[in-house]
Amino acid sequence: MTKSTRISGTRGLLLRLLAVLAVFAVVSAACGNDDDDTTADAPATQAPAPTEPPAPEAPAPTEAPAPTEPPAADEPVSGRCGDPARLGDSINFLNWADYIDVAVLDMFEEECGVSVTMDTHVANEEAVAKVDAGNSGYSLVIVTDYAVEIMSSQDLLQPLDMGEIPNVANIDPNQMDPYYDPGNVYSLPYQYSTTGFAFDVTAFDTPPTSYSAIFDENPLCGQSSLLEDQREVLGAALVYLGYDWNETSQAAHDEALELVLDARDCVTGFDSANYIGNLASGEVLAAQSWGFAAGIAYLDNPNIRYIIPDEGGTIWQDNFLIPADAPDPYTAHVLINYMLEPDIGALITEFTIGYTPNLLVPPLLSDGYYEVVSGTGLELTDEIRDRLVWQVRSEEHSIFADTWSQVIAAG
Amino acid sequence: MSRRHPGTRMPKLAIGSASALVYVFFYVPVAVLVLFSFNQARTGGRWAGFTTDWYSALADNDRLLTATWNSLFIAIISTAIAVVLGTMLSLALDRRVFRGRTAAQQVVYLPVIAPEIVTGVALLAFFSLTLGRLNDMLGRSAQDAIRMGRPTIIIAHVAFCTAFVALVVRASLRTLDPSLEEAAQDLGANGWTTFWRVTLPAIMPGVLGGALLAFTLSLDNFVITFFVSGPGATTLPIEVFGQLRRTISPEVNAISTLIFGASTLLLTGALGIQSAVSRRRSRPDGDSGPDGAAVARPDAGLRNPDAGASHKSYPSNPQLIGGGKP
Amino acid sequence: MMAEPTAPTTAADPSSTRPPARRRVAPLLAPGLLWIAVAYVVPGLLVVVYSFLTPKLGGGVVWEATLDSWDQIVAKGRRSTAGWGTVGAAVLRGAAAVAVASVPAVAAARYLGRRISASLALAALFGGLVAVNHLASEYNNYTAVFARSVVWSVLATVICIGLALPLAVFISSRRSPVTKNALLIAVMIPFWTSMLVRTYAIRFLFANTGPLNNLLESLGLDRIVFLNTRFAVILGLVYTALPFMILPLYAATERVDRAQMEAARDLGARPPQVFADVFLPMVKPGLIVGGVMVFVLSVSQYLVPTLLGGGKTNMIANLLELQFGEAFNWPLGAAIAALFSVVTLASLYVTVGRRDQEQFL
Amino acid sequence: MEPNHERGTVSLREVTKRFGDTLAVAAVDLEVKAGEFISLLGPSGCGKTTTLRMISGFEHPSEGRVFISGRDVTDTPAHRRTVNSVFQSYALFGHMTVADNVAFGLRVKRRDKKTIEAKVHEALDLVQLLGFQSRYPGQLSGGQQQRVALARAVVNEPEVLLLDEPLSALDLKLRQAMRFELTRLHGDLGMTFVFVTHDQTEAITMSDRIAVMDQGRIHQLGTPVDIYERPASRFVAEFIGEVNMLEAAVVGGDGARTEVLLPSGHRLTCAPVGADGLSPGAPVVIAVRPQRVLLAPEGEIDPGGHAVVTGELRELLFLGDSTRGTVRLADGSELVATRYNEAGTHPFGLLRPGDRVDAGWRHGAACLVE
Repeated sequence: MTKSTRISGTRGLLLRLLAVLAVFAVVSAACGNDDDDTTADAPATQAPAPTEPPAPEAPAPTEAPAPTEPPAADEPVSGRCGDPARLGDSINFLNWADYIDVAVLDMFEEECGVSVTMDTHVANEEAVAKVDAGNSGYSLVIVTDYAVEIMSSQDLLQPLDMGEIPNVANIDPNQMDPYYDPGNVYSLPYQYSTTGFAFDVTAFDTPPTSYSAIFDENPLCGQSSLLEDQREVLGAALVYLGYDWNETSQAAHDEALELVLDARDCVTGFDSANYIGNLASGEVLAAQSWGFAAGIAYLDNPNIRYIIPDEGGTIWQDNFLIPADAPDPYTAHVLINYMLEPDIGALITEFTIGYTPNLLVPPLLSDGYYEVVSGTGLELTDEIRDRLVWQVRSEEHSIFADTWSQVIAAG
Repeated sequence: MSRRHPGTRMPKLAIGSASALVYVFFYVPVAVLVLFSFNQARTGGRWAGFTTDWYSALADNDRLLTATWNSLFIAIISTAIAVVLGTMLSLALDRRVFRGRTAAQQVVYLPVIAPEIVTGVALLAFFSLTLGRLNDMLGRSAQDAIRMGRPTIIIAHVAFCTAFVALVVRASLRTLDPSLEEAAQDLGANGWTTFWRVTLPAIMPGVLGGALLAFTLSLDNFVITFFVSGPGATTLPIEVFGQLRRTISPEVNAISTLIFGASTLLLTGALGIQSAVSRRRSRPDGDSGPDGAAVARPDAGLRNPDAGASHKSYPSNPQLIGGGKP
Repeated sequence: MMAEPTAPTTAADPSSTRPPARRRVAPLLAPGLLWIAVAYVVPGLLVVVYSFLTPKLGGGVVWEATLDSWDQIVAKGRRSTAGWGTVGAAVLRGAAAVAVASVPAVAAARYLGRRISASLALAALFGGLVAVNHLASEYNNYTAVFARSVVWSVLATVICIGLALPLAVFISSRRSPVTKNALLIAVMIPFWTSMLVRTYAIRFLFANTGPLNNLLESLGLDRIVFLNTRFAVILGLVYTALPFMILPLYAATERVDRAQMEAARDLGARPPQVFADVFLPMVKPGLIVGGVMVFVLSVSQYLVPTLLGGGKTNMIANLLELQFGEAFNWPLGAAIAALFSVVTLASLYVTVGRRDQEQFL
Repeated sequence: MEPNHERGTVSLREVTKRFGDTLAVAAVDLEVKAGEFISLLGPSGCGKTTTLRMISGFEHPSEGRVFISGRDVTDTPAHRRTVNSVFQSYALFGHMTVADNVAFGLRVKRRDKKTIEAKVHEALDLVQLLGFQSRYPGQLSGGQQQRVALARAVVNEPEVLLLDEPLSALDLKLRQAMRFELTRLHGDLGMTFVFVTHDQTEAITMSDRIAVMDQGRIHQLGTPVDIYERPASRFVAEFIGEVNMLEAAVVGGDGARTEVLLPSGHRLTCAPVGADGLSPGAPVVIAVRPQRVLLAPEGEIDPGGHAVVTGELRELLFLGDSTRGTVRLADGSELVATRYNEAGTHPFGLLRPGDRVDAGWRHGAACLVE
């Protein structure tokens, strides 16, 4: 009797510890099971989620991929999966956060038997730093234009073998041969979009057409935001002041700094993360914005409009890259080619609400997509294109960081 | 000066309500996220009706589940290692006399006082430097190179978890009667036996408290993890941070609610067991307090009024959270 | 019998140390110590080394020694829009704050029957903080961010003490150990759900269009901007760090000898006097440990200013993030980090003091 | 000298213990006989606990050797020594029941279950705690805990039982009762007890021999009677019981007696100091227990058989079982005398404060070298 008491006494303590572990074991077992189940039905259920229609009259953009789906599932692997003998079992993929319909990855896995582990980054610099650190393990990386230039200048990339990417023929020549990668040696376009100005049309008597709505006479103090991005904010300030978007002179930056610091008191914040939801919920009525983001906000709030201000905006393009030390470059080529397939491209663009560089995609996009684009004012006309510039980044642009650190220091 | 004892009730009331306020402060955000996990609206803000859809969606959300599993896996492994290392450290620092003890102490508590972001950055620099050299040395190719990921995250987490465990365990070691261990040795137990049968059970509350703290810290760490993670090692905080670009998906609220529910159940269960144990080990009203006054017992020889007084300074009361401090 | 030194605290004469104890230290100590050294000391030294190297576009460093980063920090200190006028204004504001603070301080001192000079010192400290804060908001350089981070963290620490004290007293005055543990666990549980998610919930609660402001409006009051303000950031700091104050403070409160407080009452001390002269000194170790943890946690916070400060109210970590991220200037980041660590550790060392440090460690 | 190999003896040879710069025990020599009850008596910090801990093995002597039953155990760790201790704080294992506490030592030595059960039963019987087996220490009173600690130690049948102020945490009544209990146990078990205490009454009532320690040294080792009646030093005299100390100077004497002169002018005779007396003029102290001092009106004490001094009675203090009189001598020093009260009579006759009195004691009171 004595003995049993003693043992249960100690066991009480042990039990507590074991109980902790047990529950986690259960949770983890549950995860494991789910892993097995998902692949089958994921594409169908996953796709609609992020672009759920906010109002009944807006046709769900997500219905579009449906027609392309059956062939994806049933077709022989042939053209879309490359050479099975050289294809790896798995691939590590580094992408922007929330920048692809994960159904695409599941489809690729099912169709070609390659499981894709996708990690996400929230800044180009983060991706560059990871690849730069060496042996990042990623075979495919997506970053924005200027980051391509930086990475190629640091010998971090390997040239793409266009022979393995027949779908390169589908790409819009306008989006090829960019300044950051002449001749597309290292990169191919994934999606592109612009940076401009988004606002709730009901908040303005006359919709704004200039950055003055933020920098000079902000009518929506406390209800407007700027991006948390040194280049976009200072660039906008610079063009508003009449300088070039990529201006690096100290004098221009001093002026721009003053302008931004003045504007700072009126905007609710420098925000690249929450403003989409804020625009949708009405927390913010005007915001410097990425084009695709305005479209996403539009899904929840059809009063959102997007403009490229008269002074100009930026055009930017995200790109496929293969790091020089990629573990499996061949599979990466196959995956790039796969994502350049028209049906896949459509899935991606439906999700991101960016612009597709793939000439075969536009006919496949849903009415819902076009409704969002036209409703928000995202159409990319030649007139607008003329006002767009590319962001350039080199050593002397470190002045942007210096100026920006003053903005950070200000409050 | 006249004595004044009015309002003895007043501070009590004030203390009670202030405490209630703190709990409200802690739980209102939790309540909000639980509520959102049942909200039909995808973007928060307005209530669009009750749904459990997000929980079924969660079952299909591989990314989120993988991230959750990664977080738990890393937290469990890190906590397990940290508990062992931290307890050993606290024993060494508290029970041994050696040259350089102060210096060792300062190193051990460095993670407690080192700014997180500096640590993250330093570790990134350190790992990218050493892993590169290591791969060169081992002649690893790009395919099978050693790279950042779960192991590096665990290395980092173990380091700071160890420090916190050492801190908490040392606190309970300090309140431990040193003659308890001597008694065991005196009765013929060697170092091992003494540790397993006497010291460890006695400091178990501290060890568990340290483990709890370590687990919490590891599970919720963002900054350091962010810098040292690698392919396939996305943890829940990192995944959620990525999602913030758009809006936190209701599935995140759902998994958070599940974690919240599970931990509540778990700890409540532990509490139940603990209360059963402590009830068995001591008289109903407390085994340590001054109010543990002796009840007349069927005592053959000597009866005495001093119960409780003698062991008061070394309570054996199994307190789950030993607190962070001597 | 305790006078007999049974456990000498300093490294003793080798001949008097028991050989077995000596032998067993290394295996106990080495694994943990090495682990922490590898993860903290070595990378920490690396940061110092990096601060003397050349930045590389794309992150990382070029292994060429230079003093540029340190130069830049000094230069940024000089390139400021504030002048002597600002310093004067800061002094004036500080003086005004001293004057305002000393009235209640002196009153409190008289009431408590304590020395007035101590209260005046406190008031002066408050004034100094106000002045520093003024400088911080006016000076447009790294110093400002440093000063601001420190001031806010001190504020968060003070608020945490204010919130944690009643809670610690409340918990430790429960009679049943089970209730105590239940209350303590209730403090921990929210922290098992991701802090990001909870912070997001806070954002929702405090949004301009959120429930709190809706409530204000329905009460006929004006909406208040909470988010992206200092208020929100400090609130976030408190929310994040509060448990780290509660736990050690509770541990200390638990050990308070109630008889001593009763004795003090019996000797005629008023409750506030008992609190200040008997209770506070007894829980001082807990306050120190909690204070150190809250301060360090707060001063290096990245998520809180990012999520609740909205880029408008930044702390040191944001500056670091800029250099290690967008700016691709690791050496400058490393220099800021090194300076920051030195400032943090030094301020801890100064404020906590040698004796209390021993208690902390 | 060969150490005594009899089971239960303890020998300390020139044992010294330093902690840093502090000298805790200074070259102590001590021979404890088998079966003896020996007390180490002294004030806080005198080194007695350290001495005990060197016997139990928790401290390693800086110099010197420790022998138990004739074996040199200086380098033997505590858990291999055949001694057991009762700790001041009892050091009961809070997470174990009473029975498990008592069985701990036997379990560690891997005795078989039956033996353990029988011995635990026996030990608990010995300390009158049968029926408490499944309690936890937290559920016991202080006295009961004390007895569990005793049972836990004696159940291992140690060669020597070491007790470190085991009674100090108990209240007065319980302490007195436990004294008898310990004496009884010592008688029953017949093992060597080394008992550390700062309480002279405990030491005197329980011990066969007492070692009085101060500042790391043993000042006197002897039977309680020796220690009480013939203190070897001023420290011992003052530490054990109440004592009058009178400064004096040697004026003569031989091997049998010593003549001294008090500052008050009185000449007295006391027991000899040392082997061959002292040279005249050497300062000495006379130690006289108050209860040996007679008080009588001036001139009434026979100076033949007694040493007599004269002074003024300052006060009489009724103490319940006794009365205490204080006499001031001519040089201002004071002398205390106590008498047991007997029913109906005044212990000091008709003496009243203010009276001139003789204070005297039989020749042979202790003379001490200063």
